Amino acid sequence: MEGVLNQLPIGLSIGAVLLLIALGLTFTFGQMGVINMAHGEFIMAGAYTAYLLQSVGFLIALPAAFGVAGVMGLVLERLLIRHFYGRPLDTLLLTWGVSLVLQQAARDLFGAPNVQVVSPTWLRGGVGILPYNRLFIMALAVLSVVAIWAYLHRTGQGRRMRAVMQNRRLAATSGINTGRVDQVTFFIGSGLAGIAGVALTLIGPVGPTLGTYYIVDAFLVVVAGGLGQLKGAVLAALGLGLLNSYAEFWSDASLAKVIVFVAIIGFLQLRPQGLFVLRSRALS
Amino acid sequence: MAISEVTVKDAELLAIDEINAAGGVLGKKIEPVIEDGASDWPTFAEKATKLIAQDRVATVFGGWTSASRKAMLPVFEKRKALLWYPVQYEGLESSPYIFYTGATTNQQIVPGLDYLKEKGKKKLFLVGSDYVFPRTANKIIKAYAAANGMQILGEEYTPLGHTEYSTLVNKVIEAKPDAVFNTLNGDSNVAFFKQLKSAGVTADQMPVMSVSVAEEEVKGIGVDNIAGQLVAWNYYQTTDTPENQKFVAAFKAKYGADKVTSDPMEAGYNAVYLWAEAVKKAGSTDVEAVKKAAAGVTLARPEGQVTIDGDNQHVYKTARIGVVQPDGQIKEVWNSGKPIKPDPYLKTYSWAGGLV
Amino acid sequence: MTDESEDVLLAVTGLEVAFDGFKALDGVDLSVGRGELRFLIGPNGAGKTTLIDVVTGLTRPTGGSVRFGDEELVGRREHEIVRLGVGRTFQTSVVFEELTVLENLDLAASFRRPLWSLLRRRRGVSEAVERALETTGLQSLASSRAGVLSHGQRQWLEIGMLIAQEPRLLLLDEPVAGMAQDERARTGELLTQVARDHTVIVVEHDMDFLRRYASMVTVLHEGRVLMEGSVEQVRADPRVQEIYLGRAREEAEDAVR
Amino acid sequence: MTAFQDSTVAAPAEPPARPVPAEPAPARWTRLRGPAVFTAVAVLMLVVAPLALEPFRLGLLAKYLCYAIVALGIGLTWGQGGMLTLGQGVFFGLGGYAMGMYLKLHDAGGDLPDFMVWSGVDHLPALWRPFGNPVFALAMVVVLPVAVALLLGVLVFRQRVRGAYFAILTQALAAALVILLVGQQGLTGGTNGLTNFFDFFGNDVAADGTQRGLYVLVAAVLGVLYLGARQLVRSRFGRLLLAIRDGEDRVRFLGYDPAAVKTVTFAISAGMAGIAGALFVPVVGIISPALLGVVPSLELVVGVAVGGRYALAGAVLGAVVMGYAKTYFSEELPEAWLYLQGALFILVMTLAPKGLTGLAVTLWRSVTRRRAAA
Repeated sequence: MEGVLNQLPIGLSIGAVLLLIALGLTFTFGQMGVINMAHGEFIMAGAYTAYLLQSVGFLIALPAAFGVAGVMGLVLERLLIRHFYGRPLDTLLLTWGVSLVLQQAARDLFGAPNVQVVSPTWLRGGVGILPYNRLFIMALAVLSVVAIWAYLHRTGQGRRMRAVMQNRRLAATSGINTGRVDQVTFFIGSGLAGIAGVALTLIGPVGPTLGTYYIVDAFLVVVAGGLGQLKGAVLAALGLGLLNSYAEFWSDASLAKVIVFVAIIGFLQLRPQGLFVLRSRALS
Repeated sequence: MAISEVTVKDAELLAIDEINAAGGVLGKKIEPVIEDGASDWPTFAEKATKLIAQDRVATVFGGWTSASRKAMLPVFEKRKALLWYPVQYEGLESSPYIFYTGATTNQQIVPGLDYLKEKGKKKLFLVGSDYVFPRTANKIIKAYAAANGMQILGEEYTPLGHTEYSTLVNKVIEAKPDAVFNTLNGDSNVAFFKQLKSAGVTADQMPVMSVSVAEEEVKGIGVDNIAGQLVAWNYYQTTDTPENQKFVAAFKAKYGADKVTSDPMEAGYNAVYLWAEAVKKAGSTDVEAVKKAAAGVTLARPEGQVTIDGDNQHVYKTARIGVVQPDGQIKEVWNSGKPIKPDPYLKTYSWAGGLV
Repeated sequence: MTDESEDVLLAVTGLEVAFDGFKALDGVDLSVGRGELRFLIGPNGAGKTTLIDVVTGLTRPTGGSVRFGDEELVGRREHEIVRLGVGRTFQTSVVFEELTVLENLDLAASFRRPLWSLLRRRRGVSEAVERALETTGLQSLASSRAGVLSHGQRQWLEIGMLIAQEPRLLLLDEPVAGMAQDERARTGELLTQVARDHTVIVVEHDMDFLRRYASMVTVLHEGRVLMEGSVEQVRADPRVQEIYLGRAREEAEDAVR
Repeated sequence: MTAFQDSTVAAPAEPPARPVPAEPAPARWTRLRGPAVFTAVAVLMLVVAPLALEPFRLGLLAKYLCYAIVALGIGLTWGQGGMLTLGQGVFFGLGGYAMGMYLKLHDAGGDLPDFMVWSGVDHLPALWRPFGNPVFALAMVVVLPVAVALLLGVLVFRQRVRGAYFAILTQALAAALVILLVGQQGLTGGTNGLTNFFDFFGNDVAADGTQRGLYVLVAAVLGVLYLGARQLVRSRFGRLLLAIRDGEDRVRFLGYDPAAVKTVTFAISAGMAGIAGALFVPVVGIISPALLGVVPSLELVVGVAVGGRYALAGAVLGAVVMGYAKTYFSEELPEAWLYLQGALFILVMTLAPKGLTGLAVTLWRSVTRRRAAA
């Protein structure tokens, strides 16, 4: 019985991980329609940043990883992706190529084996079934969501971002520099992947293939949540986290993955555009 | 090449260098041709075919997962060529064209269980990646447990590459076993040990016996996450033999002082020597002649004395249980005293009767 | 087709559409007789396009009904409505640029064929397609890709595709927006020609165009029908002048710009 | 919207049966070019290659041609229909397993297949029983993938799930199927898959003669399917598919249900992938989950992109080129392979979004134009 109850916080903490890895995608995918398969490798870059900075301090790694992954995203956007707007499926293949290159680069830079990232001592221990590091990840997820919300709704730059998200053409004609907004969006979206990477060092392996373990799940969260929808992403991540937690508890890890997939297909029958949709009258 | 396959290749190349430096075999130098199976089974089969049909090599050393071996097996059997497979595996196989230089189950799993039984661990929880080796290993473990008054409290599999272990750790904690028998593979071990450790489970209360975690993996898992846990192999970098001192020194000299040696590497290193010895004995690299000559070949190797069993082409090996140390090395705490005769079908174990 | 103006082809009653609380249509009643040429005008946001969207199944109404002959259209999918005989064009013309003019028309004419019969290669040109080519005057461009057409030619191709569909009711959404003067005249002729044997509803801003080609006009304002009547009646109505005509001129100028 | 052209191989504009003044008959050379090139390629593949290549290389080529059959289907769904499917491995796998199950049962000759023995299965599962019948198994090679594609297509396309959503769902499907296959070891052979086949309809699978015969079979099947696909593309259905790719919503207002057209196309491509999977099994000697997961499915799509997605011949060419490149580079420069593969996609997607065939057409044009100008 205790096990069943324990699955609730576990589900929420799985949801928090899903949310962190998917949050950035809701912007790059949701706002810009870019299917960034290299998002997983930005997570990896964040994790390696934590590895390199572990002597300096874990908390320092968070902003640093945000910066590193964000700049990588910015470079990717400037160099390649901006030539691909309006061709979302092409961005998928393009960024897959980028992700292969980044994986091999990590292998050459840090070696093929996983590297050791020692969790900070203040994250040892826990409350009930949830270790402090899980609570930390949940707090980080909440903080990221609040920060993003505040940014979108309380700053001029964020308002411009929302405007572009809702109607790019109209935003452009009202004098918003959409190219610039795209850069900022990509920087933030990729930076969030970096933060997720730091968090993942607490619970998983840190190696060149790190990103590949999370990328499909991240996209499923975005699909279920609806494009560019903060609240959609939050609810979808928590829902999938709980579903995963209980499905695995009552069956096994393999079956849980299949159940989650079937659930998403079923869910899309009810809501083909995900939980929340931006209404639009345009004939796409 | 995936992580560990590379280091096995390095160890095999070291053996080839050493043999060539000592004059080669039959007066000829060994010339290696390297192909990458890219952790992809059909590619293993393709590359094996290329080595045999196009490069016309004398023998092939390699293979990593069971699946890679199963994919290559028909290639070697149909083309009547030789494969030396250096990894511990799930047994239940004895191909006439494969020599198995890693442990079969009675040289690794069974001694691991003997050790747990000796330590009074009666209730076990089985955790493994979802593929052939863990499933077969766990079948054997269950049969062993049934015959030895041990109890299996749970058996869980996770997909390869799985990294979310909080639910599984919750199940383990709730079941309260005396020990966990771990057949997880690769990166999953990192996530499992990190999450087990942060859930507050220590090696003292609930030790984990792993059969796929060697020196190379310890660092990636994080020494503090796995220190004190048990592993079962036939060789550690710390194994105290003169041959091993030489091997470790030579390996570090060639590839760098920070490199570690591990069981699969040593088994690969041995394979080259065993083949060379058989070729010398046969006076030819002809496959059938080598096979015939290989039976009974005995060498002192880093892990101790090894002998090829002519019947099943496996190798007599000494089982060794170790504990992971805070410096990342593994300290032996128990060994079988003498090399164990390989028994891939567990025919000599009465409790294993219903298995095959 | 004979002109039977008493015979109602399209009957819209109490139609309501809300987008996130905003009422785009607020109880619209409208009936269009068989063979009629009806113009729909109104300032931006009056609900003209929304009305067409509801009739053609693109938008689901929150209330009301749309009867087409004996059939209820609300709740049907777009292609089903087309199969009942309702065709439409869009404000921004959408033709298939990768296909030739002929192929565009041929696709429009073939939707009644069962799917499997489409797997055969097209042999020759059907009568409906030939007629559409002729009506729109696009014969010389038949084997050109639609992507190379001018803006006006595209609109004509769209109208041609509509004709090739052989619908009972045509809905045209701003067919002359963005057109040059001579193209407008050509479109007007095309329109009168089409209206001769079809029932047509045209949404249009352009007053000049309206004056020249319209007979019956319905004015929409803030999601309701403000009035109906001839062009003269509408122009003379003070409410229309107040809410619409003043602004329409600016908008028309905008559109030309 | 940028314009594209069929490749040099894939067909000039169709000649109308009844001459319409507006549609001039193409020049004789243009009309004959397609068939001429096709015949030349067919002779090269069916006659020259089996004589010129040693058995090992011919076997590899047969493998690439299996991928080319899948690519043909991707060319239809993605190139012509705009549906990016990242899960073709699923259908490839279903076809492959159907064939593998038959071969396994046939080899076992009434006993249990080898992997069931070591997986602890003591009697043949009901699911396997009908696959002992070759007719049933061969039918399943096509029926299973088509059925799954129809089901998914109806569920997904009717709800107008498309574009990126569709791509991600098919990718997740591939991931889910792999997990399912791996988890049911007693039924599927787990990660190992099905391997170690001996007899292929009375022939020794490993014999050079059988392999040569299999190569010819694969090449012939590819040729037939190519012609079929080309016919499809040129039919009204093909035009409709193209129209859906460029304006699905608009097509609805032409009175067609795009969901039906897309589902049928998806099912056709699934059937092709199933056939490819079935041929792959005797050619390569294995079918395993590793062959149908996310990465191999993506690699196939990338091959199509490299060859040129808008032309069927481009898709086929791309699959062969990528297969060859993978073998070549993994033999010659294994360390650089991931860099090269990654760089290749980036370059192709950036500089030649229409792929090699698109590039060839552009070059051809500029050459002929220059000649005309001179």
